[in-house]
Amino acid sequence: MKKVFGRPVSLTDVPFTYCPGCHHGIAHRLVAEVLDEFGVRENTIGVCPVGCSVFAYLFFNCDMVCAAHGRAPAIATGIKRSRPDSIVFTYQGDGDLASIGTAEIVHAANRGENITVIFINNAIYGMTGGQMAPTTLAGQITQTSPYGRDPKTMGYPIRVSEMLSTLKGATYISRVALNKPANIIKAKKSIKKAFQVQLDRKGFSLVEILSSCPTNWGLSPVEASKWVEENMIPYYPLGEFRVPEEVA
Amino acid sequence: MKKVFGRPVSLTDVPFTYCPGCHHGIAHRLVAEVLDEFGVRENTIGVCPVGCSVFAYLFFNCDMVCAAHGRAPAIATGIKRSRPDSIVFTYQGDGDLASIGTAEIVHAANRGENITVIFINNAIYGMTGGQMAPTTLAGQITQTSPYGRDPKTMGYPIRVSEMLSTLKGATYISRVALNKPANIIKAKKSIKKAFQVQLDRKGFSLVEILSSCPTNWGLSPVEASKWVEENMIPYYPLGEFRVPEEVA
Amino acid sequence: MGEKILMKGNEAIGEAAIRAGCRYYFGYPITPQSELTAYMAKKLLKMKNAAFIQAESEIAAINMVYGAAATGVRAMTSSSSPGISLKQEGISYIALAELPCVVVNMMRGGPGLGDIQPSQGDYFQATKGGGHGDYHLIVLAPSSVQELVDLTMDAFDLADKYRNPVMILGDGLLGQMMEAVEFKERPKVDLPDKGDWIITGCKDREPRHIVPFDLDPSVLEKWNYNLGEKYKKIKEKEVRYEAVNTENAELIIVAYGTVARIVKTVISNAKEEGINIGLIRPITLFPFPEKVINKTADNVKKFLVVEMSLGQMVEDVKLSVNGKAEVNFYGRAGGIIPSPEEILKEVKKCL
Amino acid sequence: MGEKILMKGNEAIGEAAIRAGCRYYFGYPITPQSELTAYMAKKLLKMKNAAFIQAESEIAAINMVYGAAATGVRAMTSSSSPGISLKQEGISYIALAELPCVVVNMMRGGPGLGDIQPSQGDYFQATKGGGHGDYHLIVLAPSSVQELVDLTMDAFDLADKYRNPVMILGDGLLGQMMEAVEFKERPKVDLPDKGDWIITGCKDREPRHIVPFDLDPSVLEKWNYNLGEKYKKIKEKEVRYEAVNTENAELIIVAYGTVARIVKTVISNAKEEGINIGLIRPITLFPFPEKVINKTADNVKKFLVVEMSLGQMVEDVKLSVNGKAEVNFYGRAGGIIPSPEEILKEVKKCL
Amino acid sequence: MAKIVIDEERCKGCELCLTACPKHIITMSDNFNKKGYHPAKQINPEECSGCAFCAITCPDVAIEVFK
Amino acid sequence: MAKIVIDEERCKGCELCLTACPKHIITMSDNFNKKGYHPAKQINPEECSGCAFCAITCPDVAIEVFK
Amino acid sequence: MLEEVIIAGFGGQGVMLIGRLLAYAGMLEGKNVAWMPSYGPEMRGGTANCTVIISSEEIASPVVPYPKSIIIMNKPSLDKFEPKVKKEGLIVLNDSLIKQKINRDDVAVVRVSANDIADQLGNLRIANMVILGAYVKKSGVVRLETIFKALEKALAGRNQNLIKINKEALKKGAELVKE
Amino acid sequence: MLEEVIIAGFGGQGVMLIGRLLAYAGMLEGKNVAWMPSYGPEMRGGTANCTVIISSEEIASPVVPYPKSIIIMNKPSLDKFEPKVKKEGLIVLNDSLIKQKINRDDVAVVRVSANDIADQLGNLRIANMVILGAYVKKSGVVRLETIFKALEKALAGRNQNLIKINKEALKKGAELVKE
Ligand SMILES: Cc1ncc(C[n+]2csc(CCOP(=O)(O)OP(=O)(O)O)c2C)c(N)n1
Ligand SMILES: Cc1ncc(C[n+]2csc(CCOP(=O)(O)OP(=O)(O)O)c2C)c(N)n1
Ligand code: SF4
Ligand code: SF4
Ligand code: SF4
Ligand code: SF4
Ligand code: SF4
Ligand code: SF4
Ligand SMILES: [Mg+2]
Ligand SMILES: [Mg+2]
Repeated sequence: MKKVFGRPVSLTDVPFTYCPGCHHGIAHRLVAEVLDEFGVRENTIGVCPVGCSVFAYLFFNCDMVCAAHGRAPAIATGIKRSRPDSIVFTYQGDGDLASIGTAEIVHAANRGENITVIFINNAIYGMTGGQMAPTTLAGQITQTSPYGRDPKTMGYPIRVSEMLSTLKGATYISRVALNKPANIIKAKKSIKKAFQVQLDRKGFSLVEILSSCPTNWGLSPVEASKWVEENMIPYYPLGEFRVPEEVA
Repeated sequence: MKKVFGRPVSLTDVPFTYCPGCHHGIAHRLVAEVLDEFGVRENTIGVCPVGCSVFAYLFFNCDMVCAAHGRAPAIATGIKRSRPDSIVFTYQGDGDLASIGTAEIVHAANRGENITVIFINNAIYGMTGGQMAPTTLAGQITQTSPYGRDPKTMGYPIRVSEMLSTLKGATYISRVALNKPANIIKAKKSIKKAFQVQLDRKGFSLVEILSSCPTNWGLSPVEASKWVEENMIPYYPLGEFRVPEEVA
Repeated sequence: MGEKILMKGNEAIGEAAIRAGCRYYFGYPITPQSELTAYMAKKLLKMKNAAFIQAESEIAAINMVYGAAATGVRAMTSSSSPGISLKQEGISYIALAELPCVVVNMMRGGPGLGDIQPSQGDYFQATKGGGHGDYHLIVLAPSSVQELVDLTMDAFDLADKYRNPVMILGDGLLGQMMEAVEFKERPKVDLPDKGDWIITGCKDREPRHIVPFDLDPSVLEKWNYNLGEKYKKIKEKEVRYEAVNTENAELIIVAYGTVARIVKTVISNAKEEGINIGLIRPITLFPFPEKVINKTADNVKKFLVVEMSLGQMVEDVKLSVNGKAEVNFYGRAGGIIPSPEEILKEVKKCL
Repeated sequence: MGEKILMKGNEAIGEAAIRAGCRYYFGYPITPQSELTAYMAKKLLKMKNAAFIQAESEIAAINMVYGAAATGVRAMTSSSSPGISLKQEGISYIALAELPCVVVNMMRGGPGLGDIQPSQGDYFQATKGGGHGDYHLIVLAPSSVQELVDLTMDAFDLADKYRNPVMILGDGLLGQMMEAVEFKERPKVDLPDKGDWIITGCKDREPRHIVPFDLDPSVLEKWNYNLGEKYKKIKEKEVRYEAVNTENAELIIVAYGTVARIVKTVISNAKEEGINIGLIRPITLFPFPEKVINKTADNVKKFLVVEMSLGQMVEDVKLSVNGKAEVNFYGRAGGIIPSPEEILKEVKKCL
Repeated sequence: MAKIVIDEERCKGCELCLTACPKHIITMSDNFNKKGYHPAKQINPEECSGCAFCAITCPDVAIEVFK
Repeated sequence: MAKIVIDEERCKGCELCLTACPKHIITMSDNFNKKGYHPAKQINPEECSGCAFCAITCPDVAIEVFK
Repeated sequence: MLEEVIIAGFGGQGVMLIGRLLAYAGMLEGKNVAWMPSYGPEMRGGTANCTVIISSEEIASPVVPYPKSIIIMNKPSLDKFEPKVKKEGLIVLNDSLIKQKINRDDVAVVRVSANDIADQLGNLRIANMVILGAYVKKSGVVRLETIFKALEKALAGRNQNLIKINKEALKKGAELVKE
Repeated sequence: MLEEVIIAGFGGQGVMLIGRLLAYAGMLEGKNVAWMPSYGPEMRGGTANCTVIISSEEIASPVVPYPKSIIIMNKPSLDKFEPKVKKEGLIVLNDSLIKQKINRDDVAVVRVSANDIADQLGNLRIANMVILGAYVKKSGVVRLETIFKALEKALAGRNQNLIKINKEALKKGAELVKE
């Protein structure tokens, strides 16, 4: 018998600090597998955000920089412009990317920065204990929407992929989920395409990953995965929003 | 004979400080006419940006606040939330709104803030002497794109109205131009609709106004108006992008 | 009122603000002050003529405060160190616009992302002006949950009185700890009427402008001088401090906030060892209690400044002492709270 | 080289940076420094292995610098007062991450939007830390276009030597004026190799991290102490100042940048009236030339600090003098440049 | 019957009204105004239809129309 | 023939593998691991198809699959 | 009087809550009180602790490096805090989860099978109340009745049954401590 | 030697350029020079001015409240700067646009019909060169040939004709000044 599934080399041995059942771990592994498969780990520079994945530098087995909250795309831009041959990716949460970092992601996408963005949409601020994210669903209860998100005063959840897809510089944009094996397999393919776009120097790529936060949703991991299916996917349709011809 | 066209009451007597032929003046007048027609001047609070129209407070005959660069939507939000019965508008340039103020405009729109945004897209930073704006056309020469805007490294010009139209909270979004009488008449109608939306408490409204900057484009006013027609309108299609049913 | 309630510092600030009439809160979550944001959400979202917004960023939040304050309402924002850095431009605008508002900074270890433990590393930023230009905040430094309550209420009054932004400079420990607090009946204070400057729509009057710029430098200079006059008045009238055991002390410790509490333990521990030391605790960091320190330096020849930083307030102490006495410093950094034991050791070194 | 060129200050900084090997510039336009941004666009967009980006904001710009500096290249950003306020969070991150880079602030009148005339109102922000936490920039204060050139080049060396952000603190006047400059052949300086910390991909080595935080406060404290040690070394080794006519002077003016130039006119005007005054011009504002001022105060009993602000550097002068001499202050605010005449009048008042 | 009145001192000589007028009855004056611009002036006023195209195009609100 | 190996110390007892396994042959152990979680364990290993659904679903990369 | 106690355990074991109850009770009895949590993401999965100070004087330093008492719900917490207890101090620990011996002979030790008792009472989540009951009885720092009052306040509006079972647990814990 | 001159006019009249040429020429002749513009949005439509200092010593203050000379291209600038010229100073003004009398009798005045001459030369935009020529001749602060050199540098790569016509204008201006 030979090993058909194991830990990718692009992950360190350090156990994840994420809560039990948190999809951050799955997302990490998929990115690491893709780095392995392209053989680019030693030429990769990752940028971690401020959020639960601020510790990602402990887990990814490559050079990593930690960004100020929301600014990962700007930092990645600085890195990529000075090292255009390196593979550069950011890993960002929905507070980080879609709230405080709105300007940075919009303009990195618009400039067509040749970087890859892994965007974890878990409809909440995980790290700070469960406040409303721009992607929090209507009616969802959080620390800062204690009576449920009221779209009238707090806005509707932002569909980031759709918004960024209006920008010409965004070459590859897709939305995936991690709530069940079939979706995880699709997510991996999408992440791979995103990095392929970068390797081909075709411009900006982003994969929005619908992800769970059992802890702050107040659900068990299994319930949380179900919640992704039943509540998030209907509002956030999965699929590819922008695809360059050759990758499609 | 009676006066069929004159200075609206919602403009002060102060002569505009804008350059000869600059469309900012037309935009000012249209907004003022709409305020007159709705009879809301005395209940209106305007927010001027940093940009050539930083002096708008001298021209609009109503209460005005000057914002920090890009933050007018946040300031307008603070005003509107504490005075929901006042009419609140911002007046912003493309550097102000689409560059440094990206996060603020996206989230004000997404929250469906019940304010009206007058967005002057003149494809340049006027005030600071002609640097590239996010809306500068491909190939356009500016102080910071001295060899022409190269979309590969500087991105394509952002179509703000299209981007914001992906947000559910944005109730009314349109793009108009001021380069000839027919367009000016349409622009006025559109601005009126935008304020109507606010009066009806239906949420966020924005009118993107294609506008000239003869000075920094290095063109005569007449040439500049032509440039709007020949270069801007083809890239920035005029029309309504989001319309609430009742206003449509 | 009068009843004691056990409350977390962060929540106590929120409750105090609401009781002080603040109905407009704009903030962005950050540890260790998030409970304040959550508290305001819970309360204000249920009130009429009130607004709670989780802003898209600290920058948006301070600018929402700017807008709300311009209309005359009591408005507040809060954050912790990195978030406060982001507010500097906005604060500078508000200072020149002379809008009253309250900004809370529950400091954490820095610089950078730092950590989330209590710190006093933002003293310079708060007192000298982290933003650009000549301006000052009124800076209040509570050292207990009760004082968080009292000073938060005072903050709104001071802000209105001087049309100046006021900062509550606390730290993670004060924000996170619970103590019994009382929301006392407060004497009515006479505050200037806002009716002649607020932005409300120009019905029955000339239009007004809140415009924190003037391209004519001679006008801008005049505004600056006016601000300078205001700060002078604040320095004359609003200095607050607590003096403990300063008579006949061999050495005076100067400390504020959390550290000052610890120093009180040090004083009694020292007394047990026969060492007589005192404490001057600035309650207002701007205006700084310069005079009392200067006067004390006539009698006491040794000062020890203790801070949870590498040494920031120590400069103001030195400026106050002006060479008349020895000023020593002991600091812990990055979120470490000094223990009474180590401070006492430091005291002995100085003696 | 060696040839004299007539250049605007802003452009001279750009040219000096490029000659110092800076190929990565990230900025956002603002008066009165926009010519620098435009210059970098003109030059860098034509160079290989170089990048010019007009960032979406000052915040994005400083973070692009952060990213580029992490890879070991020489990177720079520039702005003027309000824009520099927006960079404070980023600067604080860079300081803890110990990344070398250069930040230019061509100060204008503040606070708020202020105006666009020359000012020195950001001294506190630059020297005390406008961002959160305990950190310091190395702050260089040129007072001529030639010095803009020389100090810009030095700035990159100092940044690399200490792995510390360096700020060029100029003002609108220096940025806008033209003077003849020479780009001198510079002696090679020995700078530490960056090979052991930069982020380049982990080929043939262990992965590296640039992570400006550690949630364990004892680790973060250690980092802070290391920074403290570094600043101490900088204070010992890198102080620069110019002393003019300090021997036998009745009074010493302390002034930097644009004001120091004007003071030189004052000195000769005073001499004509038989008044003998001197000038100490700090060239490094951090580290501040504390020792020379302290020593001078042994002989000269009167100091006058002149600033284009309401009084900021005056605090550092007082701290240096430490009570040994009288320290007076004269300041103009909001973008007004003091004239030689009014300064001389002030001098006479002090005598 | 229609009439326009151009405020010469507000006019900045941009010529936009000139191009806007369907009757081609606006031209530029040879005189300078106080700001140093050649202001617009109407010729053949009897041809004016009062359509106000000139006025709505004027960035400086320098034209009034009477009908 | 297929086999999985669960690293009990990495496991956080989230039960996601349990719901992912099409053969329903993963269950939770009664024991605690060092972190205080009940780790997953396989039952009826002979039924395992080696499909790796469990492994790709595990957020803590605690499962290896052999075939 | 001055009591300084640290209460420590796993994230979900309710150590913060019993700390708050204790502080609340102290307040109800007219004492000065302070409650100080450890905080931050380390809570996640890891251990949590809080400090409670009850004093008849003004409370100066809220930071207690060397507590008089500790209430310990899991093993890692014992390892961390055992060496720090003051001489003649008190250790109350959860015997259900901590089997190891106490190495100190200068402190009083109370072992409470909190989980087991809670289990018997039908709700594992009230193990914290059991141990609090024991501590209160042993230390005498506040009266058990005051804790009840605090509990009623804290759970006001909740299910009456919940309050009842919590009181039950507190009592059970107290009873375990020999007079 | 020390010359401090302010050059002022409308936005498009090229006052900044002749200031730079003058400074450049000063530098070519081995002097210390400084050129200092007024700046900001007031330029738009309004007036613009710059200060040029040429000195054999190090230049201290670059701010010149009371210039020795002024070159004035329009009326508002004259109103602004006439009172500030030092005693025994020099006013060179554009006679084509400024009809008013000079009220000072303690300064030298040169009136140049710069626009008219430029018009005659076929290019209204070189009125600035005409007036610069007159100023250089009158003040003697640099030689006209050095200005030519500066001009060649400044317009290097441009149309030779342009350089020629500019020189023409400079000469014409110089010729107007009686020895
Ligand atoms: C400037 C600044 N503001 C706020 C914070 C506090 N903060 C840390 S993480 C975070 C949000 C985390 O949410 P998200 O980005 O969705 O990531 P998640 O934890 O959900 O993966 C916030 C607000 C900060 N560190 N810096
Ligand atoms: C924080 C900050 N950054 C930069 C500036 C400088 N600035 C003033 S206006 C402006 C841009 C103006 O362009 P735009 O918004 O397009 O308005 P326009 O003048 O074209 O109407 C800039 C960058 C500033 N005042 N504040
Ligand atoms: S808080 Fe939420 S997002 Fe963060 S690690 Fe836990 S489950 Fe994951
Ligand atoms: S610079 Fe451009 S936008 Fe500004 S006033 Fe002049 S023409 Fe208008
Ligand atoms: S009103 Fe119409 S016809 Fe008359 S001048 Fe104006 S544009 Fe021409
Ligand atoms: S459009 Fe107005 S400003 Fe322009 S030329 Fe006509 S009247 Fe004058
Ligand atoms: S490999 Fe497939 S069948 Fe085997 S345990 Fe895992 S999920 Fe079940
Ligand atoms: S999915 Fe992984 S962590 Fe979760 S129970 Fe299964 S083996 Fe354990
Ligand atoms: Mg999230
Ligand atoms: Mg613009």
